[in-house]
Amino acid sequence: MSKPDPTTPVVSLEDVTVEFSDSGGPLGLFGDEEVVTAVDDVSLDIGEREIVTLIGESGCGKSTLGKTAIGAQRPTGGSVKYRGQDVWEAKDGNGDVPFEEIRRSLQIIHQDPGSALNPNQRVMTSLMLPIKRWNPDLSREQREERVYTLLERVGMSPAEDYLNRYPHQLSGGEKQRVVLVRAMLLNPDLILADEAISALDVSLRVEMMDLMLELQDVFDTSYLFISHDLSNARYIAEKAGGRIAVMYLGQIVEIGTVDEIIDDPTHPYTKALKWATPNLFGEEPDTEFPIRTIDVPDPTNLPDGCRFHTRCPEAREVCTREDPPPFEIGVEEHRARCFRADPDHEYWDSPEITDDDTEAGPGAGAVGSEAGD
Amino acid sequence: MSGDARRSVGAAPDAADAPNDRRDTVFEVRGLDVAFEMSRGRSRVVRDADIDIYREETLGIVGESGSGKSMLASSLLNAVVEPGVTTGDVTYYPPDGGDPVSVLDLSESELNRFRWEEVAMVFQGAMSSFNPVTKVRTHFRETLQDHERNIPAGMDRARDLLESLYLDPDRVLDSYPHELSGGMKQRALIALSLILEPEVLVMDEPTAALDLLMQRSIVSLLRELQAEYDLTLVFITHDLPLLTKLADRITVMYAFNMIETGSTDEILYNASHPYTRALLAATPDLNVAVDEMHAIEGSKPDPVESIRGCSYHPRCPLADDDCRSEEPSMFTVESGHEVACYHYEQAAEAIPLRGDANSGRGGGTDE
Amino acid sequence: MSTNYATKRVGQAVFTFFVTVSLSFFLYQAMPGGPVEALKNMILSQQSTSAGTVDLERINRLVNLYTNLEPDAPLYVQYFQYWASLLFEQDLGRSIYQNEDVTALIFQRVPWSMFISVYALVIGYAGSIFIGALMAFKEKSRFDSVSSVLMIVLNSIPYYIVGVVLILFVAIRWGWFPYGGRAASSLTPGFSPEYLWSIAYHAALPVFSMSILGLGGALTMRGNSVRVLGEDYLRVAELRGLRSSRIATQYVGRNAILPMYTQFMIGIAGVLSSSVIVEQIFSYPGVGLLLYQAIQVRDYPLLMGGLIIFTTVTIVGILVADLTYGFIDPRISAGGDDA
Amino acid sequence: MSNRTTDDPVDLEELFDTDVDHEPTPRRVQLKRSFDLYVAAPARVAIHDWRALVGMLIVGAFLLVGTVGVWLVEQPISGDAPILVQPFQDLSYILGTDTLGRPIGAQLIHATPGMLKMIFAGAVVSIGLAALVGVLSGFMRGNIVDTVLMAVTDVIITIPGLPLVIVLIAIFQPESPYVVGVLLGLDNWPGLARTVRSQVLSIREDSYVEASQIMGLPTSTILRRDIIGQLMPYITVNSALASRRIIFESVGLYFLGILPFTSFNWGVLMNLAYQGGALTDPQLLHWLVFPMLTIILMAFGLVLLSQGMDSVFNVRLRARHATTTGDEATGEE
Repeated sequence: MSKPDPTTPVVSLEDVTVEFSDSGGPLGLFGDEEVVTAVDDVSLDIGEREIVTLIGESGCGKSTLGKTAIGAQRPTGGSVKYRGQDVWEAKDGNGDVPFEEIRRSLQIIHQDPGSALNPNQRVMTSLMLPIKRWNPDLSREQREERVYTLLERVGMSPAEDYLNRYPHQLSGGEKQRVVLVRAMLLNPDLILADEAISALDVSLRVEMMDLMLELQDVFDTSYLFISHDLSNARYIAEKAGGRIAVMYLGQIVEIGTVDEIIDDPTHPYTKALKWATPNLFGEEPDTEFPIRTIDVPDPTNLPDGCRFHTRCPEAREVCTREDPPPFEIGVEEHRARCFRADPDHEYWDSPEITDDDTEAGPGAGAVGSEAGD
Repeated sequence: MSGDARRSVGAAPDAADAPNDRRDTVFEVRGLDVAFEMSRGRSRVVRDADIDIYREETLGIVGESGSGKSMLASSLLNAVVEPGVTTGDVTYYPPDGGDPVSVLDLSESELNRFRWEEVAMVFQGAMSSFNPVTKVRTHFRETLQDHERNIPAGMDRARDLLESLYLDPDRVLDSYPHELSGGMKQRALIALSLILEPEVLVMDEPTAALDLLMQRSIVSLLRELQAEYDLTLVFITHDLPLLTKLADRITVMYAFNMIETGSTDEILYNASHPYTRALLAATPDLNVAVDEMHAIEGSKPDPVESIRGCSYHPRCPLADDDCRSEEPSMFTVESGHEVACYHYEQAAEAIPLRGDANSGRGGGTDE
Repeated sequence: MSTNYATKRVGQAVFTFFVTVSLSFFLYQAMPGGPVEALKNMILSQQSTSAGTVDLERINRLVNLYTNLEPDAPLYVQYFQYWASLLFEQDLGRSIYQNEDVTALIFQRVPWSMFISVYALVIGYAGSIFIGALMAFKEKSRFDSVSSVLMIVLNSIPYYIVGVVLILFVAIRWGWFPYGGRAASSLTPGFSPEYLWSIAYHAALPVFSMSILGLGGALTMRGNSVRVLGEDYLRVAELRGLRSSRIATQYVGRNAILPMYTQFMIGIAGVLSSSVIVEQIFSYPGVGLLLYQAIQVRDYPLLMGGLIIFTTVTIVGILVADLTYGFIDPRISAGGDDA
Repeated sequence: MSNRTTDDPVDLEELFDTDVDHEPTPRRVQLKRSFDLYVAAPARVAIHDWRALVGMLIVGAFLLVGTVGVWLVEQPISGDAPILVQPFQDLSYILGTDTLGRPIGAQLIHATPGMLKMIFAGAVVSIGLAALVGVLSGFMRGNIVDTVLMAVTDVIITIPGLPLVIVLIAIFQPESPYVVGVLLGLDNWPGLARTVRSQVLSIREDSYVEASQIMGLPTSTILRRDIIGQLMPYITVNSALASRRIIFESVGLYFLGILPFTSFNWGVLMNLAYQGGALTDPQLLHWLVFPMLTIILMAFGLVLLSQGMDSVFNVRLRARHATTTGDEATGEE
């Protein structure tokens, strides 16, 4: 899915695969080793000052993909490059760019602000440690100054009051702002925001996203913004002119600009997500389920062919056999892993499947009949 | 039972002689207060709440975390956790004109019968609502047993319920809770909550931990169940968009007060409290242009320090001296739409919303 | 519970046994001057009747008889033979002083030690579960705080001091219970009610003093129960209008006791250990007393045999407890990583 | 403040220079704050918790006796005093004397340093090993190091401690209190190590540890600040409990005469009294009773201390008792 980009991307993932194996211990005589493929053959470029939002259901591998992108998770296949330098080669000591620099450049904001700060440390300590690590030449006063400046910048004023508190003395929104500041203090090139706003009240989410965008202007950071909520993803992506990538069971099934994904989704899964996103305004009379089964397949035993065929209302016989590659749609960067994106594909001649054909888990009853049209 | 002369309680007109336009009430809540004694002082987490819940409707209660909405829900079952103290009147009207029940005056054994038989509750920690060491089947059986119901008939009902929630009854019943996914557990819990055929189902953030598709599916299934079993639903959440897909009426809570109540359409298109309007504006929505969404100014009030006057005034653009000195009572915007704000008539002007322009996404919004 | 889990546990037990036996072998080697030198003097003094001739052949033969070690052979052969006699002949060597097979000596005594240990543990744990649960139900009450202090005090008294105090008052001053021996010597051993009663009567004081070891669990039980009382499923159970007896047993009880099961397993080792001291104080003829006597006369073969048997008993106990745990807690097969 | 439209990167240094409105915290304030956080607040918490207070007083008293007391009270020699003086009869021998005319009180005092050394060595060994093994294997979860360490731990957990220690004692005949302490400490660590490991595993689940790693903080800092820092309450609480265990076991072994007699020792005192027939002869009873009470008192102090430590390490309590951590406006949801 790589695209011609005027500049080298900050981070580029090529055919990245991440597998987790759960061995039965040293005496696992029965060898029932379970391999979970969290990320399967994903390619993605994140450009300078770009925002890519990654959406999908929990367990679809979006968090693993994110951590792989910032070099916190070693892929079992494929490569992760930071400005052209393979991250893991650098880590192993054979890179042109020192791993140190890569480490500093790729940062993270976690989902749960409650556990993102060391509970036994004052906010001050948590913020000072990373600057001390990366700017050892700064005096204590200079370091403090940076912390104060940035904290006031995110609206935590007077900074003095907040810095001397312990995390449990801050509200969720305040904690998350401290975490944002902590990441920004390293002046990173890419921040992985892993469900960074999901734990906040709905009314605080817009505020937090605005703050992230504001700091992006100052620090020229790119974001990989992970969310399970399409409307949040759309808000931040649209404000920054970014892209949305939709993940399902380890694969990016559709990627494109906000307009392409929100207004003109191609993949049935994206359509289902859009259906599932409730809106305040604008009526959606459609009460039919755009999926055939509610429950996600067992990730240790993924379906053959297209991953989504067990739930897809459009699935045909060919989908149970073949895994669709990413098809280009139009001239933009819009891609979808669905045969329906190819008007000449044999899909269109393939027989439709009935529900008896699919071996689905519990709750496999047909929900709604044909929701596609 | 002590609910003999409960009908004429509080400010409500005598329900027995209610005029025709008045709907059949299940719950009548008057002057409800929930308070906790804390080391830093007394904390009132529900303040003087009045509300009627009508039979077979879906009432949505929306508010931020810590706004008191869960406490309000728990008090419907007199189930506020210790050391919380619930005062006021909660009256339950059984179907077919049975004697009204004053829920807060029930004895322990009466309460044990009332709960789950009349009113069931599915609450926030649904993921851990099952005893981890017993099978799901046991949960159904013991509930039937302790309420002296016919077990085979009850288990048949359990199967029906599970099936209508798109679960494989045999597999789910024979599973231990940890063997089910979050969405399956949540649905199994909903089935469990309906096993004794309650009149009212109170749901406190039942979908918060679930994925979008599962959330939406459950909401759709709930609507079906409600129609099939003539349920009254009380649905509590901070997720306003989701609520609008389910609720007939919505009550908005802010800082332990009920500040606005009205039909879903009224709340969406004629919101009259500045907070409700700000909340609507702060909620990301696929059909609204991004530059029309704004964060709410200011921050949540401290739970212990009580604010003089209207609790929203420190954040409110319309606040004046009245708001600062005295708490507003409920004003009627329209029949069935009430709001606790002195300036409800100016709110729409001061905080514009493009809610009524439901013509899809606004154009030209990119950057 | 998966077969995998069971296999793993059994494998672990076998491995532990292997390590213990190897350990005892190497402890022999670690004795000052090695087993030969160390035992020589002892054997010489024992066999003083035939003294005068320091016949190395004979000494070596005796060392081999007592310890299963062949002093002249290379170390690996010794090791191998040590194992061989243990596995194929159940031979743990021979007691120097009592001049009997260690295996026979120990196996006469093991049931008695097991008897008092297991009883003590069960009583201690039953008591602490009961008290702990009660404290949790009455959390922050007067009963709770008084019992907490009482538990701290009890935790500060070593079991052998409890034993001494019991002997002093209950046995000597008041004469309510006998002490010394495992049954009245006037009775003939057998399954007669009198004899069984006498056994229980004699075991009472040792069991009671050892059960103090299990009482430490009361505070743990209290903590567990308090935690369970705060769990969502408990709240839902109350909302479901379940009977309080069911909630107390099936919900609070079961979930609070489960984590104590692991403690119980490790408790087996602790209580068995303590039998060395308790049996001596009460002159209760179990393995502990045997070991005590062995140590007084430096009867190394008996000591090593005791160590091996003690460990084996513990291994089996823990293994059984471990495997049954899977039946009690359905979650165990899902991954009992941090027990 | 915001200049949203600029396309060229804002110079960071400039940002940090332009917005200066903060004066560096003076050294004095910093010192005061450190003192408040690390000394004053814990002390205040301890004073408010009777268990911590009493525990510290008792343990402190023993430390004092073991160091200063030995200087003040002369080492007892046989024939110093009349034989078998009963307690509370004579002010010079307030706890009475034994059959050789040695004052019991002085013997107890002179036994204290040995006990303290033993406790110290034992606690250091058992807690040290437990922390080392637990942290290492938890931190290296899934690694071969973890597998090996846990296998070793599982093996040692199963070997009954006392019989093993007895065999070791029989072979090595240790006399130094340090060696005795180490031997006794050896059978105590595996259980602790397992718990430490599972605690480390749960701490590692917290995202701040991952954040520290991603921020490139050195492993030593992460171990010290994020992991050991969280384990401290657990380690301290268990040090006290391990100490209690060392006392119980060592005194028990001296009492039975399994450990070789050394000079003065509580267990030896009990042994002599017991062998002398203290159980049947009321004249000797005090000889047995006072060492027993001493042991119980010390253990009581340690148990109290361990329970009180729990609240001293509770960050919420500490923050509440600190004066410099800002106001009480908590963000607890």
